[in-house]
Amino acid sequence: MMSLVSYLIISLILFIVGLVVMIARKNIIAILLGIELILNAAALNFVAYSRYVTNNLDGHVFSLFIIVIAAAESAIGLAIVIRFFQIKETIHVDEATQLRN
Amino acid sequence: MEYTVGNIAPIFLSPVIAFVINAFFGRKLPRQGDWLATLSIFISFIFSARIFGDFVFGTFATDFFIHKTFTWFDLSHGANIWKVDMGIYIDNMAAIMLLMVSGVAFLIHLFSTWYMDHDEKHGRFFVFLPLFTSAMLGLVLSDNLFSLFIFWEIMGFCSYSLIGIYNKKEAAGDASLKAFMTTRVGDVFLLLGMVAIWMVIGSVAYVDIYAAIAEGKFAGQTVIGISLATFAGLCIFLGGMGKSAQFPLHVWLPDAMMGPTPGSALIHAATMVAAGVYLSLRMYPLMVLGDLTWFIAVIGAITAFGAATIALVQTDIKAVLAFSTISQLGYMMIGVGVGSYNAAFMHLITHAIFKACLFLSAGSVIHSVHEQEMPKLGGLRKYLPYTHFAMMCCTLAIAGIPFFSGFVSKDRILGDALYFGFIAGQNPLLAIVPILGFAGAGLTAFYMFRMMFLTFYGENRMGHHDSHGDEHAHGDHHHGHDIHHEHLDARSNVPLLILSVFTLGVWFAGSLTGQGIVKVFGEKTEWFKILVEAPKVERFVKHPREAFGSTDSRVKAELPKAKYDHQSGYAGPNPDDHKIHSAHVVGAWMSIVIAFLGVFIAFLMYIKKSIKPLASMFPGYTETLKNKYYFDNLYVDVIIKKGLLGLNRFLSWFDMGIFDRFAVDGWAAVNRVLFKASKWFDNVVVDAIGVDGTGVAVNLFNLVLRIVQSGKIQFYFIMLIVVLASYIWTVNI
Amino acid sequence: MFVQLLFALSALLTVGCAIAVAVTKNIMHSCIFLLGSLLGIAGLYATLGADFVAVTQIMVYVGGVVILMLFAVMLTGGKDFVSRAQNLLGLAPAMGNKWTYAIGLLVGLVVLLTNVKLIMNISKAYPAKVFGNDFPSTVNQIGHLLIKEHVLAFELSSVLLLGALVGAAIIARPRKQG
Amino acid sequence: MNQTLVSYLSQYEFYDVLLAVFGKNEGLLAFTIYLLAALAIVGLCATIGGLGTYAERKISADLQQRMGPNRVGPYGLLQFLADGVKMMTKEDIMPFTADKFLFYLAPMLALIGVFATLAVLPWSSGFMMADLNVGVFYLIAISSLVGVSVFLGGYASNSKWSMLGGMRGASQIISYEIPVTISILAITLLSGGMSFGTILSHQQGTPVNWFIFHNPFAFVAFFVYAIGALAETNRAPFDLPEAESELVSGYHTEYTGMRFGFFALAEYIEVFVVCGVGAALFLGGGNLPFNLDIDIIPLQFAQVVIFMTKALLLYYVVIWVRWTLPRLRVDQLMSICWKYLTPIAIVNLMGCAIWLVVFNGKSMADLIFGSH
Repeated sequence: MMSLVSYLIISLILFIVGLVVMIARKNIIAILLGIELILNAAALNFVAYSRYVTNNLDGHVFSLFIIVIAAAESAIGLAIVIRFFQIKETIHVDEATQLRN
Repeated sequence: MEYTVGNIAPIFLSPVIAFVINAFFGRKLPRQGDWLATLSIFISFIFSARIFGDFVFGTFATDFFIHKTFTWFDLSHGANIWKVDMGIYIDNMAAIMLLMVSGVAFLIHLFSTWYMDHDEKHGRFFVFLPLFTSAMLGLVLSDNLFSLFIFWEIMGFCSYSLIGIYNKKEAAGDASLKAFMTTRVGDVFLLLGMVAIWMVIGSVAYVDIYAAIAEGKFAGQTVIGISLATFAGLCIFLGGMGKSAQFPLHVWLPDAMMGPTPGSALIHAATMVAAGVYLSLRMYPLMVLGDLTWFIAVIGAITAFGAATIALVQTDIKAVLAFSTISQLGYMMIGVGVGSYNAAFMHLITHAIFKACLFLSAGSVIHSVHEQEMPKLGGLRKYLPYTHFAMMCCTLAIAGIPFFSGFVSKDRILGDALYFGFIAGQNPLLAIVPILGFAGAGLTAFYMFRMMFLTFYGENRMGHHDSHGDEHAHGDHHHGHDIHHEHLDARSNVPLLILSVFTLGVWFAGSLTGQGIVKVFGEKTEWFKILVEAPKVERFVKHPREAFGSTDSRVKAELPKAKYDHQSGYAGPNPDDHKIHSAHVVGAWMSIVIAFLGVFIAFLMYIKKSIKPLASMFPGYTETLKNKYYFDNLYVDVIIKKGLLGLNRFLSWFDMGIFDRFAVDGWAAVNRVLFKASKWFDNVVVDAIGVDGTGVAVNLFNLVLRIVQSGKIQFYFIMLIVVLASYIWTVNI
Repeated sequence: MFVQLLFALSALLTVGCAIAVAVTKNIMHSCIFLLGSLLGIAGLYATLGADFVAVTQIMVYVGGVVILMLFAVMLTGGKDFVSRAQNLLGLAPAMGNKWTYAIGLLVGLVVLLTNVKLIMNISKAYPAKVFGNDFPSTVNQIGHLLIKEHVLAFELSSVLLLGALVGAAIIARPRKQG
Repeated sequence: MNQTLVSYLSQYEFYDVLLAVFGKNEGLLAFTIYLLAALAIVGLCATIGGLGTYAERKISADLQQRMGPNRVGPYGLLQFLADGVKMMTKEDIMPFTADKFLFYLAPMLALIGVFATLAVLPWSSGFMMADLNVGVFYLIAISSLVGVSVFLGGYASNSKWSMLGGMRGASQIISYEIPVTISILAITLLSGGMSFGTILSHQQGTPVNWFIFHNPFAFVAFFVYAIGALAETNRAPFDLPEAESELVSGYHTEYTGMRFGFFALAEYIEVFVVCGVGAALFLGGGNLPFNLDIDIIPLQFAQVVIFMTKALLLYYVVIWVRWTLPRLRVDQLMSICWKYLTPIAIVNLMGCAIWLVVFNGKSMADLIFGSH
């Protein structure tokens, strides 16, 4: 049951779900949720390959960096969301059109 | 005999720490931190004294040195060595220099705590003074030109700050700027010289330079047609000229007395001006290789004589001292030039001591009577007995009276100069060096005693200027009867007395007069002559380097001892030795005669008043001297106003007259024709076809792009994914 | 047995919660399901012997990111916004409608097909490996890797975190009116 | 080093007997042992939590010169059972506008977070459910679930009091996690590992070997940890999230019956857990003050007793502090965390590192009494 492919399939499902969330949702926070899912799918792949293929811990280190970057990204992203909400009173992504035209 | 970072670094670091503390917290400390600065210099003095003791009192050989390095940064890549080392280099010369600098600086600090008391710039003064001292100590400790240059520039900055410390006076600000800019001229050349050396040997450490000279790496290298050794040596010497106020670049030093007198003492006596001579001594092998010694000797002679003549007519007590400093620095340069390495360095040390004492004494006089114009002083002997004693000792020393240190060192220089000029078979024109040297010595004796007589002897003239006395801030202090009698005080005149003790010649020479004629304490007191000698460059080839942190692994018992043998007699294998000895004997008698002659004339003129001052006989020349040979005017009126402004005017004329009229206007005419053509082209081709056509094209293209460039982030995701997927499907991994 | 059990449960939690994230209409519930999914991923890490990564995952996401998102949801009201702007498919509510889901699923299908192609190759290239139940400690080795081989990335990530901290504080700071 | 409870027990003979009973099925036996141990520990902790409420009431009464509960059982000891029965039989009220899913979930999360920490709590050198390599780190990480639960409890109730309490609670918990974590990091530095087994094995012997006495920085770190832990468990004087006088009861205002009981139980157990962790990290945990070089089951129980004693003493201090000190204001709370505790904790961490380098890893006791 446990093999590289099973982890890859879980990661693929996570990735697709994250993609669907990112594309289908118009709520900026929900898009960030999708991004988290996609990042975690990638990190899971790294760790799985690290165990089943490369036999060293570089994959672990990579996924640690992914976690760090995800944390930084969500902090900045949510700060932008809050600022955006203060200005536009909405967090609908289609409302972010100030630079259009 | 452990030499580690721990017992060398405090010499340099303790004044730096005092500087940092005073700079940031000085105002909160009691007495604005002056005790801290003084204490820090005392710590340096203690550590320097230890090194001095080891080096001088029979522990090490003549040619022993400590050289410890660490890598500052290493950018080497493969075969390209690009590495800069820093380190410490202490030989006998540096050890003596360290003791002199820290000792004199300590006494000056001590004196300053009295002199600057209740001064509004008290705290600021004691910020820069330790930094200045630390920079000089660091310069002496440096093992390469690069760190020497760093400390050199720190000193330049500190002298700038100290000269201009009374920043509300415009003259002080101007003087500080002048000092800064003038020395900068020399510094640029010094940097150039360093670059030239780096080009050849890839290092600027002294030992590497010596080794390169010994290995002949400079041979055949040329820069702009002249030998590279000459070029580098000349550039470095020009740097030294700027710092040591030699002939064309001497103009900053007289103005430097705008600062407080103890600061002047530190600048003029112990530290900054000595740096140039010290550098020339360090680079002596390079000067010899570059055949520059005659040039150095001539510059030194001109400076020594010229400055002495200017000093004849100065009325400000500090100005006399300032010009005498320039003159004495000239003697040191003569010493370097004529190959009397040891005497030049001895003169540096002796001069540092007696000139520091002279400046401090002048400071004592000024602080006591608030007057520095000599014609308004006089008869201060009975008010300021200790100051008078100290100043008299130093004046005797500088005048070259036997038994005093100035006689010993200056006479050796002059003796070598005599040999150099007349006997060595050089170009006969170089006889100018000893002639100017001896003439300058006579003038030195004269003007120094003139200063003494005007200041301390005769009747008191303090009462004669009541009419304009109120101009001074301390109006009630300068009446003659208000001068308080001087008392022995640890801070005000004990430093002077300590310094005046060391104006005796026996400390430096083995005999009373330094000629080996009357030997006092045996051969061992001729330490100076034995220990200090020009570096033997062959010794430095392939000399191993010691890591900075390592302790000295050599056992004391195995170190070669300095031999106090009979080197002082001029009876070596050199056939010229006999001639040198004769020259020295002749020189000694000549300088004694000349010195006494100078003193005697001064006595007749200013005490007996049997000879009228010569000024009235040569009014034109006196005027020239008063204006310092018009050097300031030369620089300002001729070089800057005529030269630079003239160039400026020429350029502006060229710009407005030639360039503007022909090039610009002509070009405009050409353009007018082109304009007609291009207007037609623009209207027909560009506008109709290009612009409107492009607009239409863009509009069409836009229809497509507008759909893609929707600004919707999700649409971009979709595009991204589709492109990636199609890539993966096509490449068929 | 434990590992298989843990794998099954974690996989179930991960996938189930992830799908719940996608289908829930309430953003708050989405956040909580995300939390579940991330915990599940931590469990998967544990089955892979990556104890340090697993705990870091819990630490950062549960202790930090999810709470941050909950805060953000609450500060923005958590309402179901509808855009006033016209777009290609008409008005879309913030949590999506059938059109947006249709497009998303379409793209997901593309990705699925693409990746299935890749995974087929991988399953041939790397046959299944069987590991025992012994999980050597990874903490020491990760520590060595972080400060030796990957030290530059490590330091850069510290700078990145500092930048993110300061940047987030500055961006979200309420400005003075006028 | 023993990795788990099962691997510890497997060195004894009765394990083989048990294995034979289970038909050589190691997995099933391990599962059974874990199940029993988990039930025992959860039961024990639930009892401790329940007794905690009793102790709190009794001690507060003592401090205020009252009698306290004294009706149910001897000295009122069974009061907590009576309270529990009362809670279970009360009506379970759900506010009409509440978010039902989250309202159900929040108390569960609180209990899950707290019980998950029990897996690594070092009762003794042998009786640890699992001596993870990342033990302390795991404990910090998993206990942050409580912060989520507090926030969700506040949000789901859809009430202003609850909302404020939840926000305060979440921000307080994630803020105070920082000084606590950094203090624990200092101990990790001293012991060279994050597992409780490693940490405890460095503190064997007399109290001078405890990490609190290892160096002055560790001494300060203990107090930083204690203050931060108080705040992380929302205990007075940091009980802003449930401040009775301001927010009625904070995030669990709208909770009744057993859901409220879950929150209360979680809080009391968490207090016990942080006290136990403090005892294990700084005060030597269950280490006996002598080294017998033998490992038998009764000694393990002695260790459990010692560990419990230390933890319960700290527990007493926590209650004592609650009934002695007044509550802080919100701004004071945040400024204590960010302006005082965090810098102090960072300085402690660096100080410990410098100490290790300078004194070559020796503790103050080693320096005074000579290294052994």
